[in-house]
Amino acid sequence: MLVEILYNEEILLHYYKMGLLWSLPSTIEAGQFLMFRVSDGIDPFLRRPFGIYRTISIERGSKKLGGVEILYKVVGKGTGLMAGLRQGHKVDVLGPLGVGFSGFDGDGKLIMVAGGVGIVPFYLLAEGLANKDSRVQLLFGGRCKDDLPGLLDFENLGTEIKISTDNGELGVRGAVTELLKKEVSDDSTVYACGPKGMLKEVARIARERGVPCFVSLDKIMACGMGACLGCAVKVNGRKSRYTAQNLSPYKMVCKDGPVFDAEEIVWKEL
Amino acid sequence: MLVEILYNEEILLHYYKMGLLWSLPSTIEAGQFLMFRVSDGIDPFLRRPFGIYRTISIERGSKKLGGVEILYKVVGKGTGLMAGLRQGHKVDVLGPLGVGFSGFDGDGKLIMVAGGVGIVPFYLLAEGLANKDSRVQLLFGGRCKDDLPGLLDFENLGTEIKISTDNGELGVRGAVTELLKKEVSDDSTVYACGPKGMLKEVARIARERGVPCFVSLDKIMACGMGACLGCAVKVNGRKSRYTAQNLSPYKMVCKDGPVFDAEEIVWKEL
Amino acid sequence: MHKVNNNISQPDLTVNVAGIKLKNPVMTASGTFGYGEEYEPYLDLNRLGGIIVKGISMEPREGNSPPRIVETAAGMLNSIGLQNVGVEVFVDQKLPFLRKYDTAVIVNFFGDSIEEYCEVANILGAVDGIAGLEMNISCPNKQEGWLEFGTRPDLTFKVTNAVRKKTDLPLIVKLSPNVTDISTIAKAAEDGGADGLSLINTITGMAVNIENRRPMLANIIGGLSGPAIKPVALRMVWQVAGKVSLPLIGVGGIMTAEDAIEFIIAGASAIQIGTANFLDPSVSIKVLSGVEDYLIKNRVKRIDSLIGSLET
Amino acid sequence: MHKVNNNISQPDLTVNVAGIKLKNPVMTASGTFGYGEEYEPYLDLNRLGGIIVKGISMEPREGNSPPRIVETAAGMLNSIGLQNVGVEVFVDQKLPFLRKYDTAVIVNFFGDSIEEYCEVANILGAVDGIAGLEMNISCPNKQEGWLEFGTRPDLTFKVTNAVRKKTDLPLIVKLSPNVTDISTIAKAAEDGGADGLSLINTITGMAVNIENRRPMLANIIGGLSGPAIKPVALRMVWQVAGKVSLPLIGVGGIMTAEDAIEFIIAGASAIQIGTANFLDPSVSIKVLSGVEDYLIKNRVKRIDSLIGSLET
Ligand SMILES: Cc1cc2nc3c(=O)[nH]c(=O)nc-3n(C[C@H](O)[C@H](O)[C@H](O)COP(=O)(O)OP(=O)(O)OC[C@H]3O[C@@H](n4cnc5c(N)ncnc54)[C@H](O)[C@@H]3O)c2cc1C
Ligand SMILES: Cc1cc2nc3c(=O)[nH]c(=O)nc-3n(C[C@H](O)[C@H](O)[C@H](O)COP(=O)(O)OP(=O)(O)OC[C@H]3O[C@@H](n4cnc5c(N)ncnc54)[C@H](O)[C@@H]3O)c2cc1C
Ligand SMILES: Cc1cc2nc3c(=O)[nH]c(=O)nc-3n(C[C@H](O)[C@H](O)[C@H](O)COP(=O)(O)O)c2cc1C
Ligand SMILES: Cc1cc2nc3c(=O)[nH]c(=O)nc-3n(C[C@H](O)[C@H](O)[C@H](O)COP(=O)(O)O)c2cc1C
Ligand code: FES
Ligand code: FES
Repeated sequence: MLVEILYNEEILLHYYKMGLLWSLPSTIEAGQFLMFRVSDGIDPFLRRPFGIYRTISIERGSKKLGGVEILYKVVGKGTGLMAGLRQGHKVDVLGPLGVGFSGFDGDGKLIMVAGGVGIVPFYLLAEGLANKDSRVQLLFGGRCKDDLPGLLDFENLGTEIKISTDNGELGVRGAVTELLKKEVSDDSTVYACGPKGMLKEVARIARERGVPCFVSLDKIMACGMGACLGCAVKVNGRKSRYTAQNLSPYKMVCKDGPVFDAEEIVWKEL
Repeated sequence: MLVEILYNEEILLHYYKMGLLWSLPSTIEAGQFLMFRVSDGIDPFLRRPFGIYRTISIERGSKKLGGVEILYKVVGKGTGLMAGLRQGHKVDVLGPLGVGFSGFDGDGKLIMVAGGVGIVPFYLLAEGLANKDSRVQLLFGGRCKDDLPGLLDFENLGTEIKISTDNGELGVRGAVTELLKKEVSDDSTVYACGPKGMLKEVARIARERGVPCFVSLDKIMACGMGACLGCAVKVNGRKSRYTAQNLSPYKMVCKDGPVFDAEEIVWKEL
Repeated sequence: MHKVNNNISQPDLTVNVAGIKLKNPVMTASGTFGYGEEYEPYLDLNRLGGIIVKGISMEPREGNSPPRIVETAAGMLNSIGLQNVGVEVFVDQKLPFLRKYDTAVIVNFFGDSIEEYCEVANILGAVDGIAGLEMNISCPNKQEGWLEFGTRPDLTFKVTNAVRKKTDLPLIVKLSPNVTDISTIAKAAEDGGADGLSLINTITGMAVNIENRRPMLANIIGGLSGPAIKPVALRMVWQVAGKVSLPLIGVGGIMTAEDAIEFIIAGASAIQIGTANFLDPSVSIKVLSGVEDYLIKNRVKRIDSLIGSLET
Repeated sequence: MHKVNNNISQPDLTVNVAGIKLKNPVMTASGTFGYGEEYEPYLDLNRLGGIIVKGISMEPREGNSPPRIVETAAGMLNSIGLQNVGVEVFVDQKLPFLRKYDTAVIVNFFGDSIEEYCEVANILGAVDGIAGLEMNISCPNKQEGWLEFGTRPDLTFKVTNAVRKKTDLPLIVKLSPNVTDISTIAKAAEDGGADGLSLINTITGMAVNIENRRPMLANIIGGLSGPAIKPVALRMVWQVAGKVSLPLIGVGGIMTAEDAIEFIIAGASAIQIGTANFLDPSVSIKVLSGVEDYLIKNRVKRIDSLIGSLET
């Protein structure tokens, strides 16, 4: 699907927000993603997955049009090219894809743990819960204060936020998982997105405390729709012999995820 | 060599002029070319050769800087990408490369025969001869009046120009080679650049009339400097056994050319 | 057969490949199009000449440990490890969806012994809604020290010949490109009783993570696919076209109609689109209409007359 | 040997390949760097670990009819057809230029019979300024129905063994990737007396012009090079590293320092840069400094310790 770039701005060093003129169904789940074709040609070759940060709406003439905002970090060739794209340019996107966060039923406290660009799936969620009377808390960790993209957006929503930075520039010094240890209580549900090491530790803490935990995983993807079987992640409790229910020891991050129940993941093989 | 794009403008449908901030030696020959890397990545893969249309000079602050102008036609992926490049962008070029036109010694009449974008090597030449008292004539053929890029530049130089178009929109209707048949005289030297069919016919006419003829050839190139032996063209009068003078039945368009004495080329194998 | 609409005659795109009549030569390649259902939202499956499903074995297979894919220049490496649901689940749960479409369903299958190949072929032969079988012989043979069947003419002959006796379905053998002499293998498949040949499967390759000095794929080695391998696939189609009289199906790096036409001119009766589906899920339909445009522009009335028309 | 400058220790880049001491592992590949002189304006040839010249035969060769090259996805096909000036002109006119540099000159050579290989090696062995020979065995053998030497272990052994007896120069055999089992060929070269192996040469491929339905190359088939083939080259280096004890030189699709390091980790003692020279004539120097940066960043003191360090 070809959609127009509405804006593409650097919000922090290496972090960008891109607006796309693209109306998505309102049923979109926090944690779903799109597959972005970064080049018209074949270099780089594969599409790149990006979470949907939020939906936006713009006016064009008398019309009100729907849009999508993504928030991305420049880490390599593909994101580097994305950063150079300009307003008005058309880009090829597929989505929304995958299964988002859904384990929190409104009871107790929802703790969202984000590491750096792992903040992305949480905006839609925080927005959806902002005017409900659920208890929602964002624990946001970064290397430094410039590694906390979108922070202002959450402040504007009125989300309760606790921050940690590796260098102590903002919030407490240390890992965001240290915050989690303090904040987690027996009625918590934990959602997490961020680097692998962080997710592992979050899952460990949640297991230790016996609270539900859901994580959004990052795997290299080719198709994004469960066809290539490339983005496999090993899951527990599945026999190596498939049954008629078609169980396999692997699930696909693109189709069965990217959000999984932390208990399901075989963490040592991730 | 990374050089800055000064401008990149469509001058006619599919035809562009690009200015590059690049000081070349003043010894540059008409017909020499540069190798342009159209993409920072590898798609398309090879560099593309373009003739040097003219040198320009620009002022930046108090400095006078040298530049080069190329004139190109969008025919495929590489030139399509070039058309999208903007002022200020840096591009990677190599050159000047090859051997240009040099057979005309000032005696008699120089006839330059150009087909479409084949006009490129002739501007430097016409410019260099403009204030001398050599007799110079440009025969310029195109499919239609919009297929005569740079025509105005030559008019400004005061070059004597005769035009032909396939559809008769401008000048005489028909092939530029028909013009040549009329204009060529015993004291002519013929220079030609354009499609293969045109060059063959030009060479045939020149041979028939017994006048010197030099042509600029177009071959797919990889290295542009005589190293890959990819742009070979079969030449006459060379034994298949090399001699100590290192003669080969092939010459390289990039290094021995792109301009060749028409008599040297084995036309039926071109 | 030729429909004529107001002077413009629609070219005849039908091809007959290995006894399977396809409404057009554009198919999707095994392992890159799931079981069809994954792509259903993105294109009208009815327009495809054929769908070749992910390789099926007797028993379900787990596949390899991740990471299983890595991007390369103009391509990718995969070591999926032939993960699949097994023939039983395929027939019960995947085939019914595909039967709804008027598109040839070709089932790609494999085994790690001749017996397993035969068993799967035998089961599939008794099932409705399958137009043909594509036998993947790029598979290690446990009886021969895990050497791939498709790398040796004798093993290729043996497995083809054995499977031939077990099924009346059109049998297409899919060749491995990782061989010195593709024609000899092709000939062995022909002698073994194949009705057609698909070529090529992926080329074996590798990538290294220089940060941790480990292979990018858990399996170390994977299969290279995408535009990177197109020249090799095309060369093999052309080489084999000159040596066997079987219909050929070209696959390897096809991204555009132009690519597809190159294969047809070189000798392929039909083509498959693999990795390109990942970049654009509806690419197969675009390739199809591009092929049609080419035929119209070049006044080719029947695609048949383009097959193997290379002038050398 | 280790120079220490103000706490920052420069890594030791020297490698010993096949008895040739190189000041660094970055060389330029045969056929892509002419005879060195073409690139002299673009880089300091003294900085290169080695220069491998265009393949030389006994007699001069015309090469194939044009067109000889065509662009492909992430690569190119060439069918230069081994055009070269012949050993006599090479020694008289090309070598003197190269002798001026303090860079190992390795002469790539070939023949269409074992006798021709031996003759060329014999002549080159008596000449000053040559650090070693690289024997291209991707060459058709007129005594064996124009089958390529490098596609059969027996022919590989024979030609290596025969040439071995004719020269005391370090002998590197350059393998063809167009084979089922690269290790067996590598072993044959080792048994024949090679001092080292270069891998890989180009992969055979093809392209078709769909406008005139003719091959893009007059020779129909050409050799694929460039980033497209890197995964295949890397895989072969790794496979061979496990099977022979000879030093390996990796070549195929190297464009960057990262690519070069992948090859070294996979088992290459040195690398060659081929097609990348066409995109950037000074790429070899950039690769070299990138390798140096990597070593410094990763605190690797000697590049030797990186060779074959892949953890599997
Ligand atoms: C479900 C999902 C959602 C994501 N959401 C976001 C987001 O909202 N914002 C954001 O900045 N990043 C997000 N990412 C990560 C993002 O996809 C990568 O950073 C991006 O693909 C890197 O591309 P590159 O070409 O710049 O980097 P490269 O130089 O190609 O690689 C850098 C790293 O990116 C990863 N990567 C490369 N290609 C792919 C691919 N095809 N699929 C997955 N990972 C790849 C590799 O692991 C590699 O280590 C998400 C990833 C997944 C799987
Ligand atoms: C010495 C020389 C000077 C030239 N000067 C000019 C000029 O001043 N202005 C101008 O518009 N064009 C010039 N050309 C032609 C120009 O190089 C091609 O039009 C351009 O390379 C096409 O690139 P593309 O990617 O747009 O087209 P593609 O789609 O890649 O190909 C279109 C055609 O361009 C040719 N081509 C593609 N790649 C190369 C290559 N690496 N080397 C040579 N030809 C190639 C092919 O023959 C092909 O048929 C010159 C060519 C040569 C050899
Ligand atoms: C992710 C992936 C999975 C594949 N799985 C199979 C398979 O199960 N059976 C098979 O015969 N080929 C399989 N292939 C090979 C493709 O069908 C095709 O032959 C190959 O990818 C070359 O075509 P392409 O370049 O168009 O992708 C697979 C390829 C990919 C990329
Ligand atoms: C134009 C060209 C000419 C070549 N000539 C030779 C040659 O004469 N001898 C040889 O052994 N290899 C030759 N090669 C192969 C290269 O040396 C190298 O093995 C191959 O191109 C793969 O490396 P690359 O991908 O870095 O180019 C040639 C390659 C190219 C592109
Ligand atoms: S990316 Fe293809 S199955 Fe997930
Ligand atoms: S382009 Fe390489 S020799 Fe001319």
